[in-house]
Amino acid sequence: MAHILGGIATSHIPAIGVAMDKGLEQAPYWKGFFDAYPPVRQWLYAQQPDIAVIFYNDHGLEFFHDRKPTFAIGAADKYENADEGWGIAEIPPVTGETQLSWHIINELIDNDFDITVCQEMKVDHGLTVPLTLMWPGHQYGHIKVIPIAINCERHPMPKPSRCYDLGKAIGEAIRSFSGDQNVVVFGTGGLSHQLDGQRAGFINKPFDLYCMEKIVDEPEVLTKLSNYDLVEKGGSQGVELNMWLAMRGTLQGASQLTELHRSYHLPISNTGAGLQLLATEEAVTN
Amino acid sequence: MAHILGGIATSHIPAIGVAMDKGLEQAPYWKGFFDAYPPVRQWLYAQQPDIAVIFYNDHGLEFFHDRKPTFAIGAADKYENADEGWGIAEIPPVTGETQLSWHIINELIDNDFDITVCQEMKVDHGLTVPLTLMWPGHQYGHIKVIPIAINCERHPMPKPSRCYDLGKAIGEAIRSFSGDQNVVVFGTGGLSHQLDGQRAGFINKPFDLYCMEKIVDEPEVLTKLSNYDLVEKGGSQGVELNMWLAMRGTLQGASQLTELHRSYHLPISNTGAGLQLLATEEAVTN
Amino acid sequence: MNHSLQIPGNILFDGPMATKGYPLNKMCFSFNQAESRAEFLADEEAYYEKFNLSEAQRQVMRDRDVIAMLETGGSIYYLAKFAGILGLNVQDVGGLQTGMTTEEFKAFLVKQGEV
Amino acid sequence: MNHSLQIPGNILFDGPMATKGYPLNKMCFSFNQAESRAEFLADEEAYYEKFNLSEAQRQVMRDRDVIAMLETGGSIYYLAKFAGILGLNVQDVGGLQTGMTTEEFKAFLVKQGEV
Ligand SMILES: [Fe+3]
Ligand SMILES: [Fe+3]
Repeated sequence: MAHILGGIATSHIPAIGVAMDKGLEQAPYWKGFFDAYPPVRQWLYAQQPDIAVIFYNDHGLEFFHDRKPTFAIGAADKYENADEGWGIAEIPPVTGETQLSWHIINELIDNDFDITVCQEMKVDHGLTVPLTLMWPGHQYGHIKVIPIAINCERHPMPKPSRCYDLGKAIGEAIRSFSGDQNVVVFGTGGLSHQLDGQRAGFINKPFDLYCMEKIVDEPEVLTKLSNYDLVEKGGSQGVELNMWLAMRGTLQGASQLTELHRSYHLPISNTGAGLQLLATEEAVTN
Repeated sequence: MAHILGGIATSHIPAIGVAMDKGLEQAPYWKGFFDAYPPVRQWLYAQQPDIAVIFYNDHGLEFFHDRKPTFAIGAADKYENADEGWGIAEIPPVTGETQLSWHIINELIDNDFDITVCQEMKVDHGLTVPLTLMWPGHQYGHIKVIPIAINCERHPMPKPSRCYDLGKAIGEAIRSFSGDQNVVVFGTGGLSHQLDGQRAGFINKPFDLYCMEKIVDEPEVLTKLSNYDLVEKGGSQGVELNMWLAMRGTLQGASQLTELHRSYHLPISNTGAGLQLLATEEAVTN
Repeated sequence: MNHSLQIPGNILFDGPMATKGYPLNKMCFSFNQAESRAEFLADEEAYYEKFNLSEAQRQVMRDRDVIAMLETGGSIYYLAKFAGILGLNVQDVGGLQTGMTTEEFKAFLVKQGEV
Repeated sequence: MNHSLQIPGNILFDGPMATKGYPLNKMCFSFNQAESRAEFLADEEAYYEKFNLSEAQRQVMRDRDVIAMLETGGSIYYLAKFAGILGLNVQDVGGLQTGMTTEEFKAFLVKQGEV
């Protein structure tokens, strides 16, 4: 069976990628943010995972309203990045994986998750920025990625409880896979922010810290929130917490969790940026 | 609240549309098939429904494997038909509806159905042939259509029980809508057929007659079948029974059902072609 | 989820808004392509016509009025691509919506960390 | 659903088959457009190259071998569009797969009603 080594939650703001391209990690604005990452990178380097399952949301690159999935999962050998409209530098393609993807897809359909399956899809900053953060210099080609996009753009959106349950079903699917790959799971985006409306710029630090506290041992508390609650407490883009909950769901059937990292920094762009690492007992401990 | 007047199940084979375009309804091959339709058309004419919810499967016109939804629902004012590759004549656009569509979409997401929402989509023969059968001469422009596409092409496919549950949730959503429109629901496709493989041409008349019997009062019996069972008993395209089950699901919370029509004719093209009409107590009886 | 509740300063992008905003958002979605951005910059009015924007939508685009764009059905995810054409970042757009200068808006963001 | 079970004469189109067949099916999906059909008919080999078919897939297409097309990952829904180009209907395709003439295949269909 395949092993889940742990879950990592991280912000995915486009400006992060731009800052890295420009080598601004130690500039005053960015230093506090980037200094949180080396311990998580070192953990990943020690673990040498084969596969990364990444929950993210598309921001209007691959999906438009003509056909907007609630949950979309990739099953391709390769995922291209592309110009998103504001001149982010394009980066090397992301390596895909199809065998575990199809296994997860079979299990999800069998458990009544009505996913859209993508054998070709462009991945945007929601997925690529976390990869670049973890493997600087775009050195992520060796890791096989299974992208899972969650609608965080147009209401109605899948409920926090549904996103958590999706994660739980994916975790069970990974643990039932006949291979013995090592898997790490990413929840990307968040935490509180609001880009649109007269309330633009809203950030809720106490709520963000509360979410990072609860997600460790009491994720069910967060799944009782509605998306309306998330918008009210976390801003209109605060619904990106749903990706963190999906990540957390994959760890639910695992052995005991150890929180190896938690940090929070604001503002990055308009956002309260969190970074968190939860390791399972499957992880190498040394 | 909106009212569901009844459900109609019908074959949707492309050759039917071609035969109607050529005026072949009374030709020896076709007469037995087409003679079943006038009573159903007359019922529809008496009922004057405002909206038709149509479960169908896309056969590779709108959806490809790049992004293949399990369940897709339309929310557009208009749906275009298009050339499907073998020269079926294009027909007038299908009229859409957005208010009830969005209400259904909200309710489905709230009930953990992970639908793909389409604000623009091309509809193929799976949807247009039934419309043309019910309103000959392409006189369907007055009826507002909500298309719901179910993956019947690539395994894994949604289970028969899931399709039935989708129908149940849509039925409840329709009955909870604040408008007072009259709705008729279509399940299209089937019954047994197999286009591909050395087993091509397989038809299972006893199984088809069994399905048409059970769907009236014991649909749960059919929902216990797996898609593997449907392929085995009904051929590789026999999974189109899932659209019949979704239709039947919408009637489940309704008052007592009356079966007003049942007929079966084979072969039409490679298929056992069924036609069935189940009316609710909301239907006009005269 | 109760869709009738309103959060002050928040324009919920839901189904009916997505119906109203479809031409506007489809136009902005096209800005993923550099050629489309160039075509827009060369002749805005022709581009509005090409995507069949409503007259109200054309006017709010001409006015560069972000709040009004949201009210005519714009989704911030696609509008952000339009902002990119104008060389505006999300802090600039935040300032435009809140009546602050970009510097005031940035200071407002920082202040929310002092809790 | 147990995916390991096989039904005789049935080539189950599942995920791994969809992975294998992707270029072939993508090519056939393009046949929804009349221009694509014309382009294929004008130069089949160039069209295989354009969609990056495997050598095995090119050969089964050249051979017009429907069963082999299915075995290299073809989905019947897209292959039907290819059959359309060749002027074949689903009874012709049924005959090709079962070793019958079209007339024999049609008679076989009729006979299944005599139960
Ligand atoms: Fe985001
Ligand atoms: Fe069909």
